[in-house]
Amino acid sequence: MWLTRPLQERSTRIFLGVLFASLVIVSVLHVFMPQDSALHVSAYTVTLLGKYLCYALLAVAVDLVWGYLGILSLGHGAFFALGGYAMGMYLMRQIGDRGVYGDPTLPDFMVFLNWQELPWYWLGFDMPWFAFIMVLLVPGILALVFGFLAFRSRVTGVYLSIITQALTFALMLAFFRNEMGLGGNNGLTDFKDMLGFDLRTDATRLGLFIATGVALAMGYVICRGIVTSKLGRVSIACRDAEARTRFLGYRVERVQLFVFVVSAMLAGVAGALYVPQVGIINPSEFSPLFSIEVVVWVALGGRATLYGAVIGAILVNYGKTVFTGIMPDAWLFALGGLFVLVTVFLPKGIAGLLFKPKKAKVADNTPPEQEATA
Amino acid sequence: MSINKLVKLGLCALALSISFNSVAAEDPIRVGILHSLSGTMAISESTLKDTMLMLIEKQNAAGGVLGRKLEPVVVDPASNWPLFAEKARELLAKDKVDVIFGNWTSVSRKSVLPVIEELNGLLFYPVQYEGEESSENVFYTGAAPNQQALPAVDYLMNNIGVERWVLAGTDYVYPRTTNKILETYLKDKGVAASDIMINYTPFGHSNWQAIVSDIKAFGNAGKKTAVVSTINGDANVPFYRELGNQGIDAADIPVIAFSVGEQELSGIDTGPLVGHLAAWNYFMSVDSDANYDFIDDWVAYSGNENAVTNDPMEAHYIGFNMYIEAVKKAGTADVDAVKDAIIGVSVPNLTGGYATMMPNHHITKPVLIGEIQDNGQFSVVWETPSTVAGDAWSDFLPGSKDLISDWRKPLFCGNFNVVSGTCGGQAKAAAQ
Amino acid sequence: MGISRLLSHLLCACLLCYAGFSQAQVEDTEAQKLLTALAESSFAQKKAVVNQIAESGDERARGWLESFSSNKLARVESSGQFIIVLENRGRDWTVESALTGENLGDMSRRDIDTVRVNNALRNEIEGILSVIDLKSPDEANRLSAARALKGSVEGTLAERLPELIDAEQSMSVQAALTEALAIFNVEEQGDVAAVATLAGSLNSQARAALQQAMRSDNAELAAAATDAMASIEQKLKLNRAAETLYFGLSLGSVLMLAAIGLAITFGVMGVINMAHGELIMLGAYTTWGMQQLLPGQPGLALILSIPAGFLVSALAGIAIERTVIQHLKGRPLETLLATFGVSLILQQLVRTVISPLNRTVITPDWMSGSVMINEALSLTLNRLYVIGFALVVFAGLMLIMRKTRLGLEVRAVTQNRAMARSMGIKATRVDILTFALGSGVAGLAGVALSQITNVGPNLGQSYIIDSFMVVVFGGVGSLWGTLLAGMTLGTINQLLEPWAGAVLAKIMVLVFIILFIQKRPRGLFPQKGRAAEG
Amino acid sequence: MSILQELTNRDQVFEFLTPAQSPVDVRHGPILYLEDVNVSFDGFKAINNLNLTIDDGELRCIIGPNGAGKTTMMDIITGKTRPDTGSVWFGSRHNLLNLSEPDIATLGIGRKFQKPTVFEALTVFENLELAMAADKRVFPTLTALMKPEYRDRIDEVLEMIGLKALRQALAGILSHGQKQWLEIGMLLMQKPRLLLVDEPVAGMTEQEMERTAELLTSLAGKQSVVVVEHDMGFVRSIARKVTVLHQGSVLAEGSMDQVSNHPEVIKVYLGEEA
Repeated sequence: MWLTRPLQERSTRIFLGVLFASLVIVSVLHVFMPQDSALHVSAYTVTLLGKYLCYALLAVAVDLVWGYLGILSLGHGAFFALGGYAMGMYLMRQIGDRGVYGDPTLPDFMVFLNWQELPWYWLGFDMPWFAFIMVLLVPGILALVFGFLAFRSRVTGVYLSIITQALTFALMLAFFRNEMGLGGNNGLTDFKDMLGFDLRTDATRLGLFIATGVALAMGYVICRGIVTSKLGRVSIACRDAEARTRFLGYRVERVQLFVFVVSAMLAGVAGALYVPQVGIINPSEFSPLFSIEVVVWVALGGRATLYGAVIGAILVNYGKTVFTGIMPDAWLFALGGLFVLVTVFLPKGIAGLLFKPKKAKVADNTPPEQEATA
Repeated sequence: MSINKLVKLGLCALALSISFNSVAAEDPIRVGILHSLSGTMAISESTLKDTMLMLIEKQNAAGGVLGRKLEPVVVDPASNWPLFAEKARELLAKDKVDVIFGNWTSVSRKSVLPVIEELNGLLFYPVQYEGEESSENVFYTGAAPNQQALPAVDYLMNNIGVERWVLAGTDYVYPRTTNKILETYLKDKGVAASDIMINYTPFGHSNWQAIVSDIKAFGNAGKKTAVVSTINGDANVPFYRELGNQGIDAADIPVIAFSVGEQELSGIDTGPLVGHLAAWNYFMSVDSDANYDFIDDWVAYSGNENAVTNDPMEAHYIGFNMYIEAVKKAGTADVDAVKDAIIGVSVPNLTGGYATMMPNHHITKPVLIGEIQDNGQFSVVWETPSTVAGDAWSDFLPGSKDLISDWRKPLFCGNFNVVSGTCGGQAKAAAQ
Repeated sequence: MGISRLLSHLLCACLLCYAGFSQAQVEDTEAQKLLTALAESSFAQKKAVVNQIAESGDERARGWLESFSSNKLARVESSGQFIIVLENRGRDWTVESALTGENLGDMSRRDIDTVRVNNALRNEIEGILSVIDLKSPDEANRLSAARALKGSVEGTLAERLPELIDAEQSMSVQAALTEALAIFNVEEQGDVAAVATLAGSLNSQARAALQQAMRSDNAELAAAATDAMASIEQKLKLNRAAETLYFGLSLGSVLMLAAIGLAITFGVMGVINMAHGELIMLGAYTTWGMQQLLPGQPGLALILSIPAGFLVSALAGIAIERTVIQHLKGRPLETLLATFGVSLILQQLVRTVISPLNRTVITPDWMSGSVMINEALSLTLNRLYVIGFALVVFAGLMLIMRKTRLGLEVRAVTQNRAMARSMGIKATRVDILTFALGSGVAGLAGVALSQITNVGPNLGQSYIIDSFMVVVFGGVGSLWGTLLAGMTLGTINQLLEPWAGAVLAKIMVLVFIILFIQKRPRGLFPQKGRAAEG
Repeated sequence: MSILQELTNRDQVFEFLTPAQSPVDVRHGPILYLEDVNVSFDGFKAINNLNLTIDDGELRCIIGPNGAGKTTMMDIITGKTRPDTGSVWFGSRHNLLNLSEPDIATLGIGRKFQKPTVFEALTVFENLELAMAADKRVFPTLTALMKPEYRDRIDEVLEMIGLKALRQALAGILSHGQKQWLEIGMLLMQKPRLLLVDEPVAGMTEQEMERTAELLTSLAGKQSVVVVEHDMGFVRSIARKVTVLHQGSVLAEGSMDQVSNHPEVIKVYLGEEA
């Protein structure tokens, strides 16, 4: 079975091991260490780590399409944000009459811009199951439609990158409009609770953190599963010699579409977990710059090695947290410099430092039964 | 296996390094400064950071407060709204600051609000805003709509005789709300719907040709017309340029702006703009010694002979002094004590009067109307006879006309509904 | 307006002034009294005082009124002496005495009370001065004065207008005055004959007058006014259409200008230069720098900054090419990431080195304002220049590409790098030059944009995406494509804007591009070559 | 398509049945049939009223000077290029002009490019695995498992193309000749009814050529093979029937000897050499 195959791989086992280990460590340090102890992990840190893990999942999704399919999507921020909005809408409905105006159905921003009733697309979002399905469907369907058009007409390379950018840019403008009924520039915020848990308690935070960790693990395994399956090898084939793959009888556009949609859904999940932890979702998540940044995380960690994406995402964002604190005026230099140096001098990223690239490739792409000989 | 080690190390390092420096120094009063130093908002916010540093320096030179020095903690939320929330949490949870001065945009305020309330911090918010908010932990030293928009419209109506109105704004919550309020207000004053034109544009909109020519056409209907502009930041330069070039002159169609101050003007060639208006609670050109001293300090601090001051800077000036007074009054920097102490505190503002903190956490301000001059300054042409108290909930929005806010015991409610006599959602939320 | 009341005095007074006579000196105590009144009375009363000053016939009156209306008339707090402020920037102002005109050097702002003025008074003064100007020997003055009179004529003036009209030599001034009179007649007298004069006039006051006439109970007048309006509406529609087209073209030329540099680097070298926007920004800042170097001559500075902007950006481009891009040969997508990093650095560099604030770039007089085709249609000068500039730049690039050795080599490299190499073309050299060229053009775009929008650290960001859209829509590496794409997108945008609103229009354009790319994945003018392989 | 797979599995068992059973209807003899095909690239006529018939199981060599339209012809057959006019039939049932590249490939037309293209990031084994005839839709591919019989099949081909030792090497590191072989191997894995082989021996040593010759001739009969080649020696060694293309249309056709004595051909070739 393609999903269980990765579990027999060494790299995956190590990855999952490290991930769950750190989940446990953090939780323990958070719960059992006394507040004043140097080893205590504060709720602030837990949320921070949770955020990193969301980004990591997003990065994995991007690496899946860029690393293994050769599609450089500059629009994955859009799928991330859509997932986030779906979750955000659920959380808004959960506020109920605890908004400042005490209106049982309408969110605050609708009340003071005097909307009369809830727009149709808000219906159903008071039911968690519906919202959670939407978290997958909305980005999935967008990716399906967009991908179908793009891949069918064989838009590739730079062109694809740029129209994905156009896509997310258009969405950003659209969501900025207050007529959209999604909070405009302010977006959705001031969430109270989720599935009955108060979002402002540390316990909930820890829970979300762990949930994110698990989601990341699952996302990673799914991607690994695809990558190590024959389909994974086909997508590499599409990446390197599209025409050849066609002459072998594969429908390249369908392969691309499938992987693209899966990736979009993963991004959506990442967004959905991101929102309750940072407490706000607004159109700036659609900003093309964000999407590009995500790609850079992947490049930094190492393209076409999924764990590389995770490392990249965590390192860059950790760096951001530190630098914006200690050198506010200069951190953009650091970030920009990092991007340049990595792409120019470190094409294989950090993962490339860890392994000799060739070995990494073989290890990545051989089906398990050749593992021994690899 | 090497990833194994690396990642483990990485994660531990991360966990530790964050938790280690979360040991806060006790002695000085720590003042968090939460203004974007990079990204799109840096334009406006970075000067506010410097203003705060200047004020703190001055206060320390004067011996601090309660014998304790003040220690600024600067972070950069980089014009990224979720990052604002994260940084606010960092300031309160990690750096253990006693008070935060910060934010500019509404969205950034909305994003930090839950954090401030959860961790029971203090936030002084220095920018004119849309109102419709009152938090136990936030003090609004900028203007509420009734301290800027409404008097401005009155001025145009009564002193200029404007009958036809263009409400042009950037498409976000502040202009939306302000324009909603103005629309109702104007209609109450008997302005016909056909005499009101509302237009929204995206952030940083640069192609104003069509809109300006529409305004021109709208203004050519024979009635005296004015533009009430809630256009934000970067979009203003091309807007005014276009106005100038299409020959819309303040004499025919005056534009009154709520978001254009000295600082914005410093980036515009004001030649063609002479006579256009702005409504603020402070202008650099105000003729008062307090103001002249403040300008001298600012010029000295920034080392730039032509450095300009503006309304949000005054707001910080007032907010900071109020905080100091409150701390003195309470005899401690403890948040709850300061929160109670600060209500009713009065400090001098820069326009020669006094600002008082109201029970709804808004302050009293004079409203000034200024005309743009060719030297990038405003000359005050009108001001309210006395100061106006900020109104958290507008009387011109159906949702909020019955709401009042009073953070004194026993009422202690941010949105008390005078009709139903109940305290709205916030208290329930707090009760949860 | 008090115009009428004054008119007689004024006309003779000015006749005298212009004739060069100096009239009986008014005692300065008199002047002091007037000015004090001006300084101390409320805005309402000031109006009267202004008129007194005008009537006083004092030859300094004009100077006073002008400096008063431009906020330059002030009083020394301590001595109560009246002064005219010559330079009012900074904390110390240079002033001269209002009465004697002697220069009093610098004075601290603290000691100066400016005499407050507002728009109403400005109007008043403008009116008064314009009446004076009706007698000015300079035709331009008379014309503007006459135009200003439209809709602000009053009884007494109306009586005198006919003789003024006869006395007037210039046709245009005459026409303007006649129209002004006609407006008055229609509004006040309900004079049907006058309606004929207004028929076809595009002046807004005239329209207002006619609309009022249409509502009048005098059937004949109403009828006449109605057909007059009808003809006007027709004209207006046409003008409106022409205007929209102009807007479209000017937006288009801006887009084209911003994108065409990209079309070169992107098309020829397949480099996705995310720092392109920042190169534009550098061009704009160069303009600002130039104006700082040449204070007082914004025009000259602007012209000089055309070559300067090109150079600066071109050099920056070369630096980028040498340090970053040359290491990324044949990895177009990686160049995107690296140059993105570069753009971040450049932005922050400008923020820290220059300032996070926008910089003022002055528009020279010959570029500000607009050319009036007719009273309903006037083309803004700055954009007119930008359109022209864009076309010149385009033509220039065309020449370089078609007629020069470099162009030949560039095209050769685009078609087939290896082949070009083997024919002894130094591909690297070509790369450097091409990138420098593209960057330089970006710099030119910056110079132009400095006349339209903000000069600030975010300037680049706001154009980079549009630029990419234009290039992709036009077909990578095809200059004609870029030109056409820019213009098309610009016009579409402007056509949509009136009924869709600015935001929706932009969104629609983006969606349109996305769909278009599905139909023609290689853009309007597809091109074979490295970039085309993506 | 699963039917096809079943059939292709079946014809592994009794090969003599395949012609009758195959979906490709070759009862009327020809397996490939081009009629009055015209293609022009902005003005230049690459293919000019080309008529060509390949019989089932035939081994056909196509020669012709550069620009004769050999590669373009292959592009048309495999669906890469659409002709302006004319008709192209695979057997007497399938009109190739209505089919996409993957369809044509799955119908049983395999193609080897002039410049050998293999998946360099994948191992030799994986290259063959991907080429293997199987259900090539997305989900079956995702869940596909490496069955022993597949591996045997792959090993068998590896044996044929003499890359057994390199099965785990990345295709990227193979020599030019080896890549040619690998690509031919991939063709074999596809089990096509018709192989289009573009310059198979370019950059091969003498003995490599011989082996290629053997391989191709051994294929003929079971499958139809069309070889485009410049190397006259090689053509002579395998050719039964030769077609000479010139300026996009057939100049001459027949046995090597007939063709090489054909005056036109001599003019075209020798005329150039002289």
